[in-house]
Amino acid sequence: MTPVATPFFFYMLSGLMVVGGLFVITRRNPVHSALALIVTLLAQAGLYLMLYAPFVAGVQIILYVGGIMVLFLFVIMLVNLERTEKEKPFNKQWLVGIASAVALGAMFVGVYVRGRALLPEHTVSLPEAENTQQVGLMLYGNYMLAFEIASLLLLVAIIGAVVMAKKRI
Amino acid sequence: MIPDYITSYLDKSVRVTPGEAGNIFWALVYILCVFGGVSLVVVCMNWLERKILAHMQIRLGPMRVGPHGLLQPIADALKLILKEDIIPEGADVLVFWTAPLIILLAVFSVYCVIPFGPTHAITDMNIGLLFMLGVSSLGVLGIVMAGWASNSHYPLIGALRSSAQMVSYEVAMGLAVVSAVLMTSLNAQGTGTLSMIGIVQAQQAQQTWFLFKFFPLGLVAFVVFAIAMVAETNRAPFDLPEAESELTAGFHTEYSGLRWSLFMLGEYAAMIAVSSIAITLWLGGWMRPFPHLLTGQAWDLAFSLFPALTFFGLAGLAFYAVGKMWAILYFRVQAIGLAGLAAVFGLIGLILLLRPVRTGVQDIYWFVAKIAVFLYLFIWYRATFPRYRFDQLMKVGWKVLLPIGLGVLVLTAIAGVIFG
Amino acid sequence: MNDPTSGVSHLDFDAKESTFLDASELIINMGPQHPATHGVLRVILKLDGEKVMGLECVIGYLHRGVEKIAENRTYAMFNPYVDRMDYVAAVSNGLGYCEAVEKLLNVEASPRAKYIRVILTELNRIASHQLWLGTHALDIGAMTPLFYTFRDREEILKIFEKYCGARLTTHAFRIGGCQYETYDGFEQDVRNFLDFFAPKIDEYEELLTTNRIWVQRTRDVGVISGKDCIALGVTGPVLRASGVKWDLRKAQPYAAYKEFDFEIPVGTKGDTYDRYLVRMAEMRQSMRIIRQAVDGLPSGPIMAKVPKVLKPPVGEIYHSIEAPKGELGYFIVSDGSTQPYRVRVRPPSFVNLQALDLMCKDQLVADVIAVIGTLDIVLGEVDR
Amino acid sequence: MVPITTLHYLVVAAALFVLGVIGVLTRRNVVIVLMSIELILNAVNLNLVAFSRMWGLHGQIFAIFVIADAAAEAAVGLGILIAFFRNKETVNIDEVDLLKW
Repeated sequence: MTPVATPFFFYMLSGLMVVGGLFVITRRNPVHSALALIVTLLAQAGLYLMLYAPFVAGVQIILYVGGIMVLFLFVIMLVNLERTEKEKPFNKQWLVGIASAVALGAMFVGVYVRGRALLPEHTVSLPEAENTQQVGLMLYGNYMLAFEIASLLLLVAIIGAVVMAKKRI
Repeated sequence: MIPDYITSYLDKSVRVTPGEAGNIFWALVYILCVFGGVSLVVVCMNWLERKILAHMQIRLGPMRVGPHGLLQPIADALKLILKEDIIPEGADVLVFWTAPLIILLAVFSVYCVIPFGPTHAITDMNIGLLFMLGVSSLGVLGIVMAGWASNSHYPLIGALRSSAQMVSYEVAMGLAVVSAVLMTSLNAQGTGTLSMIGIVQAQQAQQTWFLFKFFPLGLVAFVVFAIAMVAETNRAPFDLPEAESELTAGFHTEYSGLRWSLFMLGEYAAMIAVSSIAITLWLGGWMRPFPHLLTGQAWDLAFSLFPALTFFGLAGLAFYAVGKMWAILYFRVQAIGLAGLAAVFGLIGLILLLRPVRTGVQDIYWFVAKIAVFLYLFIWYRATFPRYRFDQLMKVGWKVLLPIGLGVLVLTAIAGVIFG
Repeated sequence: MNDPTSGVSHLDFDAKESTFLDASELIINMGPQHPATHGVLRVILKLDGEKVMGLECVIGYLHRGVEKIAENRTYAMFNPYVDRMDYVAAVSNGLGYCEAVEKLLNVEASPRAKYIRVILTELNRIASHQLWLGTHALDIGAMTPLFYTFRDREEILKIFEKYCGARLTTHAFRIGGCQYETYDGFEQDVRNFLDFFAPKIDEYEELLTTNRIWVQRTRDVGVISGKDCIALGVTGPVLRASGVKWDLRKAQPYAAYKEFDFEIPVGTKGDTYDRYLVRMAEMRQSMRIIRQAVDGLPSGPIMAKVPKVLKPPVGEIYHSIEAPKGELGYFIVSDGSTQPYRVRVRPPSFVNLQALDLMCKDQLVADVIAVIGTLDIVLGEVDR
Repeated sequence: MVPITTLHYLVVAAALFVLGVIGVLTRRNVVIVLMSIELILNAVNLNLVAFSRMWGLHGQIFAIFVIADAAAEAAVGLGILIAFFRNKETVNIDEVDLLKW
């Protein structure tokens, strides 16, 4: 099925994303930041659906929202500190930071404006009904090695997280 | 008169779900039907659970409001709506308010892809199963938010327990699900599917429920899922997050009134949702029992009479109760009400005897009947089992279900290669 | 734990910023209004995550000054008050008090009275254990046994009601004998109950004894050794489950217990499951005693010769009986007047509650519930 | 209305990226810094998926790998955070100035 009312949904979802991102970096309370990030991630899953990437959207919801963000919330509650809310949320070099980040953004925009020709309106047909199958075939075909490396990376991450977070092993 | 897009979907040649057909009107109708139906079932479930539990425990349960307490859920709902909505001091109001909504949203989104019949789903997605698992995992967020925002120890511990529990059992659940998805790929093309309708159709094509596929592999996977789904919905014997005797009420201790009832609605709706996943994956979805064993006109007719018979049975039960109640003067008015209910049941039964209706509701009837069995099991567990301790629960999840799930997955793959 | 009497380390309530992670533990207040504390017990838990580092019981929410009241009442007038201490086993309380005063007065109840006392006390033991089983199982999450036990407890309460008009606070005995002669058909009622109840115990056991979750929840939970029990003064089924064969009915026989044949069930490991088994076995033994007592119920008067005005000689007496929860002792000092100079009650619940900290240490929060349940405390008795 | 092209997605991704960078550079709370990193990763993901609309599925595969990577990063980062918090009782990134504790 083709996405309906594409511009409307695009602007709505990207607006949600950007506002959510803004909230993430401006809220004092980390729980609020995390919730804003969840909104951002869900909106992004919507954008993936519009880009004919339903599998990535599903993974985004399961892994990011259901897994990583729950982990974040969990940790925020574990280190539940009222003190941090009273402190200054931004550090001393905030002005420099914002300036350099904005400069980076300006560079992006410059590149996009200048290099518009490099982005032809070229689309390939991505049949949505077979998206999952094709992704699966590619993961276990072309990207087999990368897949295995990723699994190894996750294993290392599990062990590392356990080692660091546990008081006594 | 009637716009074309309304009638076009009714065209018999179109045999897809409204979502696939891109028909927003009918999708809305289906959404309303599913939402209303699930809410109604939750209300009935409330009464049934109290009644069944009571009779298992040699007591009567609600008897006062309406005949046999039939109006009790309505009275309860009214009470909950009228109750004061208390927000604890120091609570994070915004998070506190949105938490129950998130749980509800997560649970009801799952119903988007539940196939009550080959065309009776709001929509059918290519990633249906993934969507279901993903969206139902969002429920954890609501629980964590509720526990955190209450600004109290007991809800916080309840929320931490429940999020740890749900995250761990999701793993076992996912593995069990994957082994069922593997079974869908045993066809000529060798490609499986994640679409909920596709999964049932695969069972239809392979002429078996996945429960019996590669016996006992399908059964074991189903049992793993069935245990994990009880834990996932925080029901006894895995109801630690809301362990009454330890944490008073877990994450919703501080909630009251309408918001509390939203949590309850979410919990019961989640029970129905996970039951539907289990039914779709292993119990043949909307298929009637023995669809390939007992074939032929006579059997078709016999099975198609079941919906009507069910309602006749309910009507008979109600009439029997009326007969007993009529003898007591005090219950006369209630007996009349019950007789009215019985008459309505009988009428529905009669309508279900009509041929077009009879064939039309077949799929939905069998799906709902299977759900009812699961819901009964949920109540039965609650009456029978003590509660697990937290470390034991984690042990069951990680050290028992997870290895079994992994083993079943590997064995299914091997069996698929050898026999498929 | 070499020194069980060391007690709880001081709880620091001013701990800064208590979170789950840092060195200072999380302190949780459980009760006095909590569904699993069996009344108004308040437990302050010091937790490390879910693990219990230590706990402190705060009692006194149900204090009614029973012992002080005794000093302003005559011996007979105080008798009904003792029923209100362990209200689940009121008959046992009455028995202990009456026997203590009888000892002080140097009278002995008539044989028939003694037999009636044994029957009622043992019935009460069964009722008390039933209530314990129901609430304990409910605490652990099995809700159904509660309703079964309450159904069967009703039969016992009916016998009490027929005998003395009260169901809970019976005031069944008088100093020197019994309040009432048994009603017609009392023996038959008791026999009927025994026949009715024998299969019911099997029913309870069927639900729980081999239930895997029940076993997992109770095995190795709240373990206490016999040595610790003795050091802490813990008595009753808790002590016996730890392997110490100590039952006052055998050790210091009172009433008519010398004449009956019964066994003392003991456990081996001293965990919650053993205590469950011991109490279940005790119910069966109680039935055995009741049957013997009913069969051999002698005839005769129900009251011994007791003066109208009780004026015990100057002196003091300690008498203890085996109540359902443990050793229930009465220490009475008489100054020769009609009122006791001092009455001190040694309630089993109060003493057993001391063991809570020891039994819960290094267990999980959920085990605290199980241990409180298995100690079988009644707050009326703890606070008096 | 202008039809939505790849460039639109790129601009949104760039905005998200910039927000993430600002968060990393200016916030003091380690948890929020980690979340900002997630924002950056998501901006990259959006780019990848948007390009996959143009050139085929490879972008989506890369996005999946990035998500797996993000999971690993979050787990390790939060593990470090917890170890740090246990020792110094703060989650302030300015105070992470010891190479040993």
